[in-house]
Amino acid sequence: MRRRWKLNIGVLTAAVILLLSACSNTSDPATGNTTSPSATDSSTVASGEPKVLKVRFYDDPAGYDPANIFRIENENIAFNIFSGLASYASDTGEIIPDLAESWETDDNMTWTFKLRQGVQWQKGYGEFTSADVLYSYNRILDPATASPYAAEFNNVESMEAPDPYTVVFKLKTPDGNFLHQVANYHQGQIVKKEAIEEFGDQVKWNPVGTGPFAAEKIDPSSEIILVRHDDYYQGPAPIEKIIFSIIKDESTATIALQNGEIDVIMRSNREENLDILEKAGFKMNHVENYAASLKVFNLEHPILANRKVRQAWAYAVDFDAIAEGVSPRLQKGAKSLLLDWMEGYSENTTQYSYDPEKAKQLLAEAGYPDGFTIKQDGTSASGVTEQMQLEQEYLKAVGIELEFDLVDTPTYNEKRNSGDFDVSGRLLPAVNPDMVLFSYLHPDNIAPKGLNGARYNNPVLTEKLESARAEKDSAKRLKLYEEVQQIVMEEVPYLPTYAGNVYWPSKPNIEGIVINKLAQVNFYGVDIK
Amino acid sequence: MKQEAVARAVGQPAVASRPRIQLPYLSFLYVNKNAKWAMVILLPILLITFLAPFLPLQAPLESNIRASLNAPSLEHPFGTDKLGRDVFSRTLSGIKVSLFVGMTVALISLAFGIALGTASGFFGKTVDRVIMGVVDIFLAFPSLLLAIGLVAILGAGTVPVICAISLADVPRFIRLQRSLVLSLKSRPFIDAARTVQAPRLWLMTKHIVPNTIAPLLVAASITAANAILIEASLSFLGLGILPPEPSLGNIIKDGQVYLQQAWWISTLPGAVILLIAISLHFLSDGIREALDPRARK
Amino acid sequence: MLSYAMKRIMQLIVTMFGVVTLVFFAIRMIPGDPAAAMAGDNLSGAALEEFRRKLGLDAPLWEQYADYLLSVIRFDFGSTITTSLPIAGLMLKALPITLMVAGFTMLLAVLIAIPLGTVAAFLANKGKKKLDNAITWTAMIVDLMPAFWTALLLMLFLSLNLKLLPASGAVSFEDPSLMLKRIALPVVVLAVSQVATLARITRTAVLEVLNEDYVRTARSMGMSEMVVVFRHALKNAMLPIITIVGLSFGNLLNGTVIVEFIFSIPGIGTLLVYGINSRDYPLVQNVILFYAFVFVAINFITDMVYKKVDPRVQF
Amino acid sequence: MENGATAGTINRPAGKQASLTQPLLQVQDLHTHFFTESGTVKAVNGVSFELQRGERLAVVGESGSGKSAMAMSLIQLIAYPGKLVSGSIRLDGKELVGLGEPELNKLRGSAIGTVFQDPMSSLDPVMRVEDQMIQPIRMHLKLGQKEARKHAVDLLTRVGIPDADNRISAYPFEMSGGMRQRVMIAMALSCRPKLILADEPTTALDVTIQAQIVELLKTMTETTGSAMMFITHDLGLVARFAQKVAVMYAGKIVESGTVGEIFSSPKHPYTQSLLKTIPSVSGEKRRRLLQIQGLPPDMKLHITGCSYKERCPAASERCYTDAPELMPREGGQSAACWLKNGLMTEGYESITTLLSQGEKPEAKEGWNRIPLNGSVSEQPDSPGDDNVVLRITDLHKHFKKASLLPWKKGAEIRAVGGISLKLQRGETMGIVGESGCGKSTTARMLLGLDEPTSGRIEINGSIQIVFQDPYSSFNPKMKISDIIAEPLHVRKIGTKEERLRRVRELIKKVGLDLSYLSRYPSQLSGGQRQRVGVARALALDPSIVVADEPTSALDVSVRAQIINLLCDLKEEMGLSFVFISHDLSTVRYISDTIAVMYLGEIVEYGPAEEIFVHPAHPYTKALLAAVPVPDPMIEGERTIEQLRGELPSPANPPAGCAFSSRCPHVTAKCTERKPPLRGYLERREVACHAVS
Repeated sequence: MRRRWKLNIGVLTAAVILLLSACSNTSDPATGNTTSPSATDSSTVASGEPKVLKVRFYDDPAGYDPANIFRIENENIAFNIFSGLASYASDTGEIIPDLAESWETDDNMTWTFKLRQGVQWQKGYGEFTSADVLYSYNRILDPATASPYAAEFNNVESMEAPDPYTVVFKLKTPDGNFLHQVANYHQGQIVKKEAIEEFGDQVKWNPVGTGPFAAEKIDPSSEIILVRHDDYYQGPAPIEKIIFSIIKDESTATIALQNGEIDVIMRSNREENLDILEKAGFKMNHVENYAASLKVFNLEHPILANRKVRQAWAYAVDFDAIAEGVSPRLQKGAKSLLLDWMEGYSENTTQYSYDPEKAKQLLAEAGYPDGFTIKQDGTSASGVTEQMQLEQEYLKAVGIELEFDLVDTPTYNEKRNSGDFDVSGRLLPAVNPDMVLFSYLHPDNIAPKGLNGARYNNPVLTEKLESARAEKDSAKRLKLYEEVQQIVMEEVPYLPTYAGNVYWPSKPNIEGIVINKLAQVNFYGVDIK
Repeated sequence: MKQEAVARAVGQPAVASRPRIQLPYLSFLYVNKNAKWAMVILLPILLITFLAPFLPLQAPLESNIRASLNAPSLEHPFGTDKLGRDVFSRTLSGIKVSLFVGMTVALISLAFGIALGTASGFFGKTVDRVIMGVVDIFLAFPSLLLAIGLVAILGAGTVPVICAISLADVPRFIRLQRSLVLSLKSRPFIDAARTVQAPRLWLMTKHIVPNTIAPLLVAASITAANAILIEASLSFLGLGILPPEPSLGNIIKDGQVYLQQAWWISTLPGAVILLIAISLHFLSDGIREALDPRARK
Repeated sequence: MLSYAMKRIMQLIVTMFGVVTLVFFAIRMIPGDPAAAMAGDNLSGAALEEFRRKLGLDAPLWEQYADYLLSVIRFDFGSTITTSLPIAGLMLKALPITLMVAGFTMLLAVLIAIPLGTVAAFLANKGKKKLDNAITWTAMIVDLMPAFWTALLLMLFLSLNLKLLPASGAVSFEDPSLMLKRIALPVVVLAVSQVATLARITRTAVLEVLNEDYVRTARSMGMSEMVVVFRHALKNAMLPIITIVGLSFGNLLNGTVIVEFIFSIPGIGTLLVYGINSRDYPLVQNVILFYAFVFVAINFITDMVYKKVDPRVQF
Repeated sequence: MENGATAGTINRPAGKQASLTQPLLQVQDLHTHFFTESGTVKAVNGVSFELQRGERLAVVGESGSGKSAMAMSLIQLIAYPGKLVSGSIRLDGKELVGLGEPELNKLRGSAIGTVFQDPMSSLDPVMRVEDQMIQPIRMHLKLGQKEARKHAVDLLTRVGIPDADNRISAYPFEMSGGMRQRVMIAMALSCRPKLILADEPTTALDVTIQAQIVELLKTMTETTGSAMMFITHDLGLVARFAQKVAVMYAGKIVESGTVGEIFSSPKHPYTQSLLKTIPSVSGEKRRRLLQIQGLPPDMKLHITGCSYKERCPAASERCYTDAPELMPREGGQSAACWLKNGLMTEGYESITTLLSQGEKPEAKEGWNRIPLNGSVSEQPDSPGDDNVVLRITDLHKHFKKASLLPWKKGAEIRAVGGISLKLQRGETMGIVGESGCGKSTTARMLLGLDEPTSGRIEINGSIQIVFQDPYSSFNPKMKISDIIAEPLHVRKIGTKEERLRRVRELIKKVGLDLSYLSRYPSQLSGGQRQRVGVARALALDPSIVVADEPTSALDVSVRAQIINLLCDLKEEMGLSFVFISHDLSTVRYISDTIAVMYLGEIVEYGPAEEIFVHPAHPYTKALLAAVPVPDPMIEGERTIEQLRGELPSPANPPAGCAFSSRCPHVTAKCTERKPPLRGYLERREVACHAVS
C-alpha cells in the first residue's frame, strides 16, 4: 500500500507538470486573443506621456561605425541614426533623395549631388555640409580605417566639393548603379569628423548622424536606446524614444510581446511563434522575398564539378514543398539568384521543378547511378534544421547521401570565405542586382577574395556581366542580366533554394512598420496609436 | 534499511549471525527495494527501446509533412513533430543515444577515476600532488563551462559530447576514488595483507579496488543520469548531439519551441528523461543501501 | 586560522596558474585561424595580416603566453576585439548582475530548502513516510528537470498565464524594484532546482544527525522536538550543508549561463556566450578565467566558513 | 501497583521500613518491539521489576539482550521503527505509558536523568557545554539564566571538573573522554532526578578513568539519594558498584537478586555459566574458561519455551514447550528457570567441567611443521640464545605532525620512547597500559607496518597478528577461504590444491566447520570471525603471534572461546604470543610475563603473577586497583586508591618521570630526573625512583 502511494506521487507530479504545460498551450491563444494585444504598455499610450517604442533586438550589438558595421540588426539601427546622400523608399525599395536633394549624371561617370541645406547634426554638431561627405568617404578609403567596404569606392576616381552644398564624383568606369554606393547603407552613411575624432576607438559606441533618431545609450549587453532627433530635416519623428531590448531567445521574445513587455519583435524567425502571434491577433508586419538563399557548390570538388550532378540535385529536392511544410510564412522556393522585385529578374531560364526520376537519370549519366556521399557545412548554432533534414531525405531518395559538417559560426564563415567546403550556403541581402550577380559570379570575387565561393569562372558570362554594368540603355542591360541568369541556371554553380520573408510582429496599435527589401525599418514612419 | 538503527538500539550486531545464502554481486537488484524500483522502471524502457525495430512504428527519421504536429494518438503515442515524424519512435531511438552517452561517460569516468584515483591515493607524495594538482585545475571550472569549452574546440556531435561531459566528471571520480583509497588504506585488512608483505599491486587489485567499486557505482549511476541531462543542456545551446540523429536532449530542445502548440513533443520525452534519471538515482540508492545498511534513502 | 588560510591561498594561486595556462592553450587549440575567424566576412589579404599583428597573434605562442601571463598578473585584461570595450569594465558591469541573480537564488533556495529538508528529515525520523516521500519525490523530480525546460514552463506559467513576472526588459540598478521584478523569473527558475538539490541534501544531513547520540541526549533531557531539530540537529547538519551550498554555487554558475541566455540577462554568462559566438578570444579567455576564479574563490570561502563555523577545527 | 506478588519483583533490602513507601519505579510486563522491514524484533519481551529509592540496580546481559532498549523504553525514547507496545511504567506511582510528549518531556531530564555510553558522541559537538546544560536546567527548575549557570557550574565542580566556571564555556571536543562523561553525569543530575539511567557509562573509557567515573556515580547517587539503573556487561563493575542485579537474556529478565546473592549463588543456568566465562579472580591459571555454546536466539522469531534452552546443558523437554516465568527463590532472589538451582541442581561443577573439556578441539593430529614446499624459512641470525624469538632493542617511534606552513616545523609526538624487550619461544608476553601508551604502535612496528624511528627488532622466524576487530581486518569482498589463504597466496607458497588443504587444516584447527570457507565475513558471528582471524595468522606458521586486543570487540561469552583457543594453540604449537590488552584479568590469565607501558615507555616488566600479586610501580598499582574484580566480597573490601587526573599528552610529556604528574608518591626527584628501567627482585624490572 505504502509503495503504491509512493508511485502515485511520482505519477501525480508528472501529471501536474504535463497539465501545466498543456494549460499554457491550449488556453493561451484563446485568452491571448482578447488580452495580450490590447494589454498595451501604459507608458506608450497615455496621453501626454512621451511615446516610447520597445523593440526586441535579437543579437548582441556590434557597434555602429558605418566604416565597419555589419549584420542586419546593427545596420537597421545605423539606418535610423545616419543618412546617406540617397536612401531607399521603405515600401518600394526605390532609390530616393536623402541628404542630396537631387543628382545628375550624363554618362554614369560624373555624378553631381546637390545637398540639402540646413540639415543639422545630432547632439549639436552643427550643420551638415559637403565637407562631411568628403570626410566620410575618404575615411572609408583610408587604409588606416581598415574598412571592409573600402572596395565599394574602388571605382571612384575623385571626389570634390565645389561649394558647401555640392559634391561631385568622378568614376573610373561608368556605373549605372553608383547611387547604391552612396545610399544610406554601410559606406554610404555620412559621419561627422569632429565626432569621429572625439571618440577615437570608441566611435562604434558613439554614433553621431543626421538621421531621425540619435543614440542615447548603448549597452552592448542589454539595450540600445535611441531618442528622437528633434532637428531632423524632415521634422521630428512621432516617437520620442525607441528602446531596443536584447532578447536572444525566440520563445522569450514571443512571450514578451504577448505580455506587452515589448511592442515589436524585430525579426521573428520561427514559424511556430508567428503562428501563435497571428492567432493571438498581433499585427504581422512583413516583407516578402527580401533575399534568396543559395546552395554553393564547390566546383573544384570531383563530383560536384559535373554539371549533371548539380542539376540532379536541383531536380531531386522539392524546395517549394519543404518551404510550404516547414515555414510557409517565412520562405518559399526561389527561382533565381535575383528576386522577383529586382530589376532584371527573369524566370525565362531553366527551371528545376521536382523530378526525382530525372535526377536519378542525370546522376546515372554523370556516372553515379548509385549516388554518392557528400558533406554540407552548417553552423552548430542553428544545428541541423528541419528543412535541412528534409533536404537530406529528398536527396537520399535519389541516392545522394548528404552529411552535415556542423561547426561553430566563425569557423563556418571562415571555411565558406576561404572556399574550403563541398557544399555550403549563402544569403546576400542586397537591393542591387548588379552587386548580387557580380559578387557571386565574377572571377575577381573568387574565394577567398570574394563571395564567389563556387569558384565559378565562365568568360562568356563574365563578359556579359561587365558589359551590363557599363550599359546605359536599361533595356539592353536587362537583357544582359536575363542572359546571365539563363547561363547560371543551366550551369547551377549556385542553386537558389528559398526566398526569405521577414516578419516584425507588433502590437496592433503600432503603425507604419514597413520593412524594406534590406529587411530594415525606418522608424521615422512608425507611430503608436 | 532500518537494520542498523535497530541494531544500535538493541545493541545487536547489524549483521545476521545465521548463515545466509551469499548472492552474487548484482544480488541487490532483486533484494533491495530501491534497486527493484530502478529495475521496474528501467527494464520496460530498455525492452521497448531495443524492441523498437520490431514494433510497427514509423521510422524515427521518416517524415510526413501532412501529419505535422499531430496530438498523441494510438498511431502516434507521443504525437508527431513539425515534420510529422513519430515522436515515440524518435524518443525510443533517442533513449538509445542518451543511454549510450550516459553509460559511456560513466564508464570513462570509472576507468580514469579508478586508475588515477587509486594511483594518487595509494602512492601519495609526488604522484598524488601532480594528479591532484591537475584535478584541481579542472575542478576550478563549473562543469557545464568545461563541456561548452571542449565542444567549442572539438565541435558538436556524439563523441565530443561524451568527451566533454567526461572531462568534467573524471576529476570528480579521481577525487572520490582517492578519498576512498585513502580511507581504505588505513583499514586493518590492508594492514593484515601488509603483514604478509603483499606487494602493492596485490593490495591495489585485491583489496582496494574491489572495495571501492560499490561506492564508485553509486557515483557512476548518478553520473550517467547527469550526463544525460547535461547532454540535453548542451543540445539546448546547440552544442549537443546533432539532429537528425535524435537524442532525448535534442528532441526536447526541438520540441521546446512548440510548447505552446504541441506540448507533447517536448514533454513526453522529457518525462522519459526524468524516468531514466530517477531510476538511475534509485539504482544508486540501491547500491548504496546494499553497501551500507545505515544509509537511508 | 591565518596560516591555514595562507596555505589555502597558496594552493589557490597554483591552481589559478594552471587554469590560466590551460585556458590559454585550450583556446588556441580551437581549429581555424583566430584572426580570420574574428575578422569574419570582411577582411582579407593584407588587412587580415594587419589585424593579426594588431592582436599580437603573429608572435610565437610562448611569447603570447608570456605576454598573457604578465597581463593577468597586472590585472590588465585588455579590450575585446569585436567591440574594443575594456574587458575589465564589461566584466565589472556584468558581475553584479550575475552575482545578484546567483545570490538571490541561493538565498531563496536556502530559505526554502533548509526548512523543507529539515521537515522531511524530521518526518522520516518519526516514521511518517508518506509526507516525507511526497517531499523527497517532488524534490527529486524537480531536481532532474533540465533548466532550460523548467525555464520555459515557468515562463509560460508565471509570465504568460499569471502575468506575475516579466520575461524580458532592462536590467538596471537604477530602478531596484523593477530590477527585482526582472530578475525574479530567472531566480525562480534557478532556485527551483537548487531548492530540490539542497532540500534533499539537508534531509539526508539532518536525518543523519537525528540519529546521533547527542540528539538522544538532548531528548533525554526533556528538550522539545523543536529544540532538538532546530538547535541541535540543524546546527550540526549545517556543516555538510555549508559545503554543499558552496559546491552548488558551481552548479549555479552553470545554470546562470543558460538562464541568462534565455532571459537575456546581461551577466557574465551572456558575455561568455557572446565571446564564444564572436570568437573574441581575449574576452572568452578572461571570462572563463574569471569564472574559474569565482568558483575557486567560493570554494575557498566555503572552506573558510566551514572551518570557522565548526568549533572542532582548530589551527 | 502495590501487589508485590508480581513475578520478578526485586525485594526491598530487608530491615528498612520500606513497606510504607511505594517503590520509586514499577515496571510491569514491558514490551518494546522494533518493526523492521524484515520482521518484528521483540527487543524487550515482557520485563517486570521494581526499583526502590536510592537503590543501585545493575542490568547485565550480552549485546542484543535488550537491556538498552529496556532502559530507553523507560523514558520512551525509542528510535523509529521501535515502539513501546505494551506494559506499564510507574514512577512514584504515576503511569508513564500513554503520556503525551510534552508531559514526558517534563519528566525526562528532571525526574529521570540519563547517562549514555559514549561520552565522545553524546554531547553536541558544536555547542558549548553551558548551552547544553543550562537550557534544561532553566526549563525544569524554572531558573533564570544566571542562576541556571551558577547551578551548572556548581554541578560541574561537584563532578570533579576543575575550574568549572571557565570550563563550562568549552566545547566538548576541548575535553577528554573522562571529562565529557563527568559533564554527562552533571547534566543527568542537574535537575535533581529521582532516577538515573546509566547505559554502559564507562565502557568507552580507559580503566583508570572508569574507576574514577564509577566512584563518582556512586558518591553522587549516595549524596543526592537518586536511584540508579546501571546497564553493563562488565561483571566486575557490577560487583563493585551495584546493590541489586538483574540479568537479561533475549528481552527478558532471567534472574534478579542482590549482588551478593547473584555472585555467590546464581540460580539461572545463564548467570551461572556467565560467571564461569571470566578468568577467575584468584588468578588461577590453566583452568579452561567456560564457553557458552551457541548464539542468542534471533529476536525476530517467535520463541516457544525457554529462550535459553538451546544453550543450556540442563535443558529438558519442558524447556522446549513452556517458558519459565521469573519465580522467587530463597532470599530476595528470583530466576526464570524450571530447575530450582539451575545447573547446580545437577551438580554444577561436573557440568561445567564437562563443558569446558568437551569444547577442546579434537584436532590433535599435531601440527605440520613443514607442510608445504617453499615454506617460510626466515631464520635471521639470532645472536646469543637460540630460544629468544623476539628481541627489541631501544625501539623508538616518533610521529611528526605536519605543519600547515611548509617553513614551520611540526610538533613531534613520541609514541614509543625507547623500549627493549625479549620474548622466549613459547612465552606469552602481555603488554598493558591505557590507550595512548604506545602498545599498539609497538605492535605495528613489530609487524613491519610502521617503520621504527630508531632501534632494532630482531625476529627469529616470522610474526603474524590477530587484530582487535576481526570484521574490519577482513576484506569484506573476499571469501573466508581466500582470506585464510591470502598469506600463502601472496608468498606464492604451494599449489592451489596444497593451499586449499592447508586452509582446511587451519579452519579445523580453530574449531570451525569446513562449510564456513565459502562464506563471506559478514555472514559470520563475531567469535567465528575472530577464529578465522587466528587461522589467518597461523597460515604462515609464524613463531610469534601478536594479538592486539583480540577480545575487546567480543561479548563476554565469546571472549572465553577465543581465550581458550589461544591458550590451546600456545600449548600445542609452542607459539610465542605478544598479547596486547587493557583487560587486565585476561592478560593475567594468558600471559607469562607482563610489560606495563606508560607514555611510550615500559615502567614495569616481569612475570605476570608476581606483578599482579605484588605490583611495584605506582602506576601498575593504580592500574590494578582500578580494575574491578567480579566478586562483590573482594570489591567490598578493597580500598581503591584512585589515580589522579588523566594521561598527559604524548606530544608534551611531563619532565622527569612520565608518571610524575599523576603519581601519588611524587617527589622532587621524580620531576627532575627520569628513572631508568632497573632490575628489581629476581626477574623483574621497574622504572621508579622509589623502588629499589
